[in-house]
Amino acid sequence: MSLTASRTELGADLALEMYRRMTLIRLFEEQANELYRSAKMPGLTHLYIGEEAIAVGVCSALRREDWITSTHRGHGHCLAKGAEVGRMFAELLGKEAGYCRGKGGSMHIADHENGNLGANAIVGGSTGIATGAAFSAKRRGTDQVAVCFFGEGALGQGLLYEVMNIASLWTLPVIYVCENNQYNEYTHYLEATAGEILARPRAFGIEAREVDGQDVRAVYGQTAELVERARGGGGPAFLLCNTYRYHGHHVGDVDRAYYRTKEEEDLWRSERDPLALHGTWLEEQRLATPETLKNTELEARAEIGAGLAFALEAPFPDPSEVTEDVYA
Amino acid sequence: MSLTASRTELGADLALEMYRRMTLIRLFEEQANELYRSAKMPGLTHLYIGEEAIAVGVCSALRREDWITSTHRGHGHCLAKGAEVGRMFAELLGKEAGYCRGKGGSMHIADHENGNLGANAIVGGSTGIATGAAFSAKRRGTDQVAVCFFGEGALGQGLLYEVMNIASLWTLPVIYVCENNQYNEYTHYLEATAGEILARPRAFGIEAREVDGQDVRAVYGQTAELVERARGGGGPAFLLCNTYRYHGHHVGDVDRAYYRTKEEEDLWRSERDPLALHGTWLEEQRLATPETLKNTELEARAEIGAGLAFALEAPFPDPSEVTEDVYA
Amino acid sequence: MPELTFAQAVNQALAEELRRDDTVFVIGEDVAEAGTPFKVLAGLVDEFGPERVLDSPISEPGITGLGVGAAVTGMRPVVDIMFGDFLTLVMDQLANQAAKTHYMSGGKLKVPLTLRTTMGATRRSAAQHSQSLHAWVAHVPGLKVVLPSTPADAKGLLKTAIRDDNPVVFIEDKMDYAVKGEVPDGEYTIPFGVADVKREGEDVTIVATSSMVRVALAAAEQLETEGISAEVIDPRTLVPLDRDALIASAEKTGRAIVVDEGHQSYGASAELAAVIAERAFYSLDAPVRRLGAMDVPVPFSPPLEDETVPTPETVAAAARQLCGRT
Amino acid sequence: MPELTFAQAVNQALAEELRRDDTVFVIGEDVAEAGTPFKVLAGLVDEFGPERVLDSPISEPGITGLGVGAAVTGMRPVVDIMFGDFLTLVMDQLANQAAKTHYMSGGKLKVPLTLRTTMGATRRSAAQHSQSLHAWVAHVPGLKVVLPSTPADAKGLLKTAIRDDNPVVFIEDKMDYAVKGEVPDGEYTIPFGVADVKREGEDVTIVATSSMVRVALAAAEQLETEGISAEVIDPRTLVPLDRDALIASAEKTGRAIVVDEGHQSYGASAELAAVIAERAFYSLDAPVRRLGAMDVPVPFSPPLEDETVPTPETVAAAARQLCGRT
Ligand SMILES: Cc1ncc(C[n+]2csc(CCOP(=O)(O)OP(=O)(O)O)c2C)c(N)n1
Ligand SMILES: Cc1ncc(C[n+]2csc(CCOP(=O)(O)OP(=O)(O)O)c2C)c(N)n1
Ligand SMILES: [Mg+2]
Ligand SMILES: [Mg+2]
Repeated sequence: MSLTASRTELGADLALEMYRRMTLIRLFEEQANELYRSAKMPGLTHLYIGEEAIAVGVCSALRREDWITSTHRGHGHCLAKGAEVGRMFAELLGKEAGYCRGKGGSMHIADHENGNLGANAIVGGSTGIATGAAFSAKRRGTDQVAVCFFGEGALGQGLLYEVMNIASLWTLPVIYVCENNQYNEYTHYLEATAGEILARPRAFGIEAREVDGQDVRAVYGQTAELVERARGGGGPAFLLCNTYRYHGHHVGDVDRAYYRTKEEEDLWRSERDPLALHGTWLEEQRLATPETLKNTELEARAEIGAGLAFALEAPFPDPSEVTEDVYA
Repeated sequence: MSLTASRTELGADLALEMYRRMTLIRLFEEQANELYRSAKMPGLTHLYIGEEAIAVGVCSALRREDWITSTHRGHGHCLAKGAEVGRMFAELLGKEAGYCRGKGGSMHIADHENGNLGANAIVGGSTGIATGAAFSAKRRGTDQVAVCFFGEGALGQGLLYEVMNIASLWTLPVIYVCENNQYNEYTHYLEATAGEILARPRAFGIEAREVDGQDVRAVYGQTAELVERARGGGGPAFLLCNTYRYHGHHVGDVDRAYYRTKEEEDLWRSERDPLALHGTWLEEQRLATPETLKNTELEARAEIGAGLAFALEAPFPDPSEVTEDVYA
Repeated sequence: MPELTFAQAVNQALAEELRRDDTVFVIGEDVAEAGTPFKVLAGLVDEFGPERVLDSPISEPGITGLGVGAAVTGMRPVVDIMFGDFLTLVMDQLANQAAKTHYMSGGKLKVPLTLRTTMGATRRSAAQHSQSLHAWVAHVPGLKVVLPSTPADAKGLLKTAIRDDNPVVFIEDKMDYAVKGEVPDGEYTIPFGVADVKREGEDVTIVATSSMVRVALAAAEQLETEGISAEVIDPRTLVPLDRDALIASAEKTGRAIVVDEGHQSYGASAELAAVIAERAFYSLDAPVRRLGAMDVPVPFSPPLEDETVPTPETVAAAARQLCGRT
Repeated sequence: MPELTFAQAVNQALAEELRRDDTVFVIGEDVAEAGTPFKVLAGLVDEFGPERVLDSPISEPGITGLGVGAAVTGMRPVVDIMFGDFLTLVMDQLANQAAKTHYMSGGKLKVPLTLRTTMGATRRSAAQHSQSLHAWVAHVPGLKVVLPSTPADAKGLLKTAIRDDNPVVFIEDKMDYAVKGEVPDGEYTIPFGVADVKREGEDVTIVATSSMVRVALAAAEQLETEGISAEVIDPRTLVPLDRDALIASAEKTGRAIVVDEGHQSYGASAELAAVIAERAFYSLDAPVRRLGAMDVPVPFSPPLEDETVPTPETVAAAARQLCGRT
């Protein structure tokens, strides 16, 4: 592969922007948790805390017009692809001002203008959609790529293999990003996943790589290469990102001792935190001072606060809207 | 792997018996074709001619109580596992005396007493059933194994990957036998199959081997090893058998020039015929004379003739039987 | 008007739409050179090339999912699912993805996908190749469901389906492919949600779908010789459903029979009958009768299989009974 | 009689059957230590071990197929499909394999498989986690379909399901899990195909399924204060269906409403209404009314979602109207 350095090299602006985005996601999710705990949010939600480097690293290597498909744990992907905090909170609360007019909720936020084709509550359910978006890009002669985010649990779904076969056969510009946070809900992935993960896409002739999902620069770098390759007609790729979710499977999953230890959780939080790791690096590289980072956080906090206030005050849709949007 | 020679070595009796079985299948299928052409058979059927060495090689390594699941192209599997010609013809004709009382037809013959859990008209549809039979054998503490026959077209079905993952995780005694006859209906398999076939099962941690599907002894030898391994708790395996169907996808597919050449067909028929290859070997080894083989054929022909006569004369089920057997 | 077979009419509709709109493409198993096992798509790949008429692996869920993704990003895929029995494999992509995307996105995403598949028994194809599963898809809000019964309807409705901005399931009866009928010259489409009176009558309404329209018309001929005037009405689209037309006919005749080839229990015939029984209640002289396929898996054996579907005789008998002529 | 929650009753039935019969096993996602996300199976793995209560990969088609193969070779699998919305993924294994194997084999193979899954909206779970798809499975000959509405019914019917030699789809409403009810002591089963009159009445019959029984009973309470006596009848199994009981009740009252949480169009309510409208025709004083879930994907937003399902108020209003009290 021949890549021009300029394309994948990480500039200072981007490095700082990635820190800002990860911070925004972290704070958004903490607030989502709070909305649940204070019974302000209907239903449940799945927090992305701990996994921020993946969404941000991947989406930073994409253009606005590139497509992504997302999962039940989708807030991070959504924000990383450019969504606004206020309309996202509004959607979580089922408000008319939300991205889906309140009809989708946390598990179905779509943001078409920024290329987000939507979160998906069917494990593996969007793998076909992402592959189809890549097919469409190729057929329409654009140089868009499609990124398909999914948890390692989706490795259990046959659909993934069907579409990887097709993507490989037709050299489609799609990148399958597997977020291996170690758990399928409450079951360790090793209890559910035979053989070797990377060997699976490779068996279909798909370029497959593994990356530290807590290292936003590494994720960005790998993605940038794979995206450039896909744009140039090099075909599909698979990126395995190893990561960890700090919280429960969903906000209500607070007693986790029966499936994982507190020590394991603490280790990831203290040693492998993507924000801390990147923050330290920024300081080491003299790209940021502790104050810059603090200010970034304060700004993000303000953005979250404003977005939340907007969402809390926004009205619910009128009940009559229930029958709208069934058909286009 | 340590195998006692006695288990996998091919004795003279078995070598002759395999010839007899292949001959029986060949003649059965020629007769099935004739039934279609003379408009005596309702519907269509998919002939196994050219692929006989796989069913016979595999099933010769099985015990009566081992399970098989089969496909739309299932007559060969059925006969190789011990079914009677007469009741099979009767089923093809929709007669009461058929294996399924006429309710199944060619694509659904099941022969429970000989361990045949049934042909299946959904491509890949029986992969779960075979895996479940293997699960059941292991859980019930028998040492049965299950063999899942499928065409290479089933590599397109996601279910296969779901169950290979499960079989590998739980070390189930199931053998996935892929009959690669080069075509998914009217499309060459290379147009539908990316990457490398054997890498697929291997990615799930499954032992995978390739064998010349026209060489009945090779198929038998490989299967015997894999069966012994599975019985001993060694887990699942995948056997890729390269083969060719001489006739059309189904009996009505007679103009095939648009998807494959006459030369290709002729080459397989003349150079790679499993009966001819095995017959020659038997003679070379002095296990049979030309007369023995001729007699074997005559006997098989008589068996076919008798079975056919039985089936043609057998009565149709009474229309009132239509509502029987919906529920057990 | 030229006479075309049902298969030719479908082929023509696809050719016209492929010609008219670059974003239309066809994907399925053996759709290109083979033109499907039913030869319905014969010749399309020659005119439009393998980039627009694509042979896929045997991956029904995969190609349906691909279709959803292509549709949502600006294409108009026509996904070919060879046998309706394989709808079983694509219900997730169809019901959870295609049907709900527009609604879940608050109206922002659109899925202009057409899924063509088949239905119908009596081809001696046995239980896994003979089902008529339209009731499943008709039960999913967000999908439109089309069951054409004539070549002319097939052509006009398929063109409408491809141009529709919603996922449309278009179901062709395999037994219809060889049936001929007059097809209007030139460009035309047929709107969804408009039932068609295939024969006018006064004494009894026979609502029939897909190939059961032919069965109903044959029954009506027979009934006419006995002095019973049957009206045969074809909803053409199950979703949207032209309720008013069915009700108006039943109110006029006072008697209604619904004939459909799906299994009778929990089938489309139940919905059509329930609509008429509820809304035409005060005009009905007799209960609404349903005739669906028998509630048994489709058997292979011809004398058994022939028992399972409505026939002109069973429809005529039901009509006689409703009209008090037993 | 002890009071148990619906979830406890299900758990008890499974425990008893696992204890009684070695060939019974439970397989599903997060069914072991987690005891499912609904905690319904809590503790089973402790008593029966991970060999009989198995956590599977997220492979619904795979585990259903495995269940069919295990069933046909002598086991009695209980396959757990977490959300009824994922039935979309297993329809092939269910409809083409499990349902048809006995028939296609001419009665030789048996598939004693129980597939447990869930239904029901108003949990703020949005469109892909709120569906009630029982109409699909009820439309497939060869499957039996159970919709229990009380803890006692859940226990007795689940034990019957596990002992049945056919594939049974057993659907629990998620909103019922915490509901308490009296459950008989000791061993008992409840036969399939026997409807239960949950409340006797004279003026109007309300046929209700699953959690809609509670809605119907609440409506009946309200109606009683207004002098309308409603009979609430629960079919309990959609297949086999106790047609006679529904018809007898409708004949007695002369008026019938069907309440079901599947989408209304082409839903189970259509079948139940059609059966009553046809067979009780001459005793009916008013058309049979149907109340299903609205024909829209289930929206997330609470004020919208609450519009989509039948409530005591909408059921009572329908009853008043049928009884001419508007
Ligand atoms: C097809 C399907 N099966 C089951 C579920 C229930 N479910 C929701 S999330 C989840 C676990 C997903 O694990 P993974 O893919 O690793 O994603 P993570 O939650 O770890 O991000 C399950 C089983 C579902 N939503 N879809
Ligand atoms: C799920 C499914 N899709 C499509 C079909 C139609 N069909 C029947 S056989 C066949 C080709 C199968 O090819 P392969 O698996 O290689 O078996 P072969 O016919 O070559 O023995 C197809 C597409 C089917 N029966 N099931
Ligand atoms: Mg995970
Ligand atoms: Mg093949």
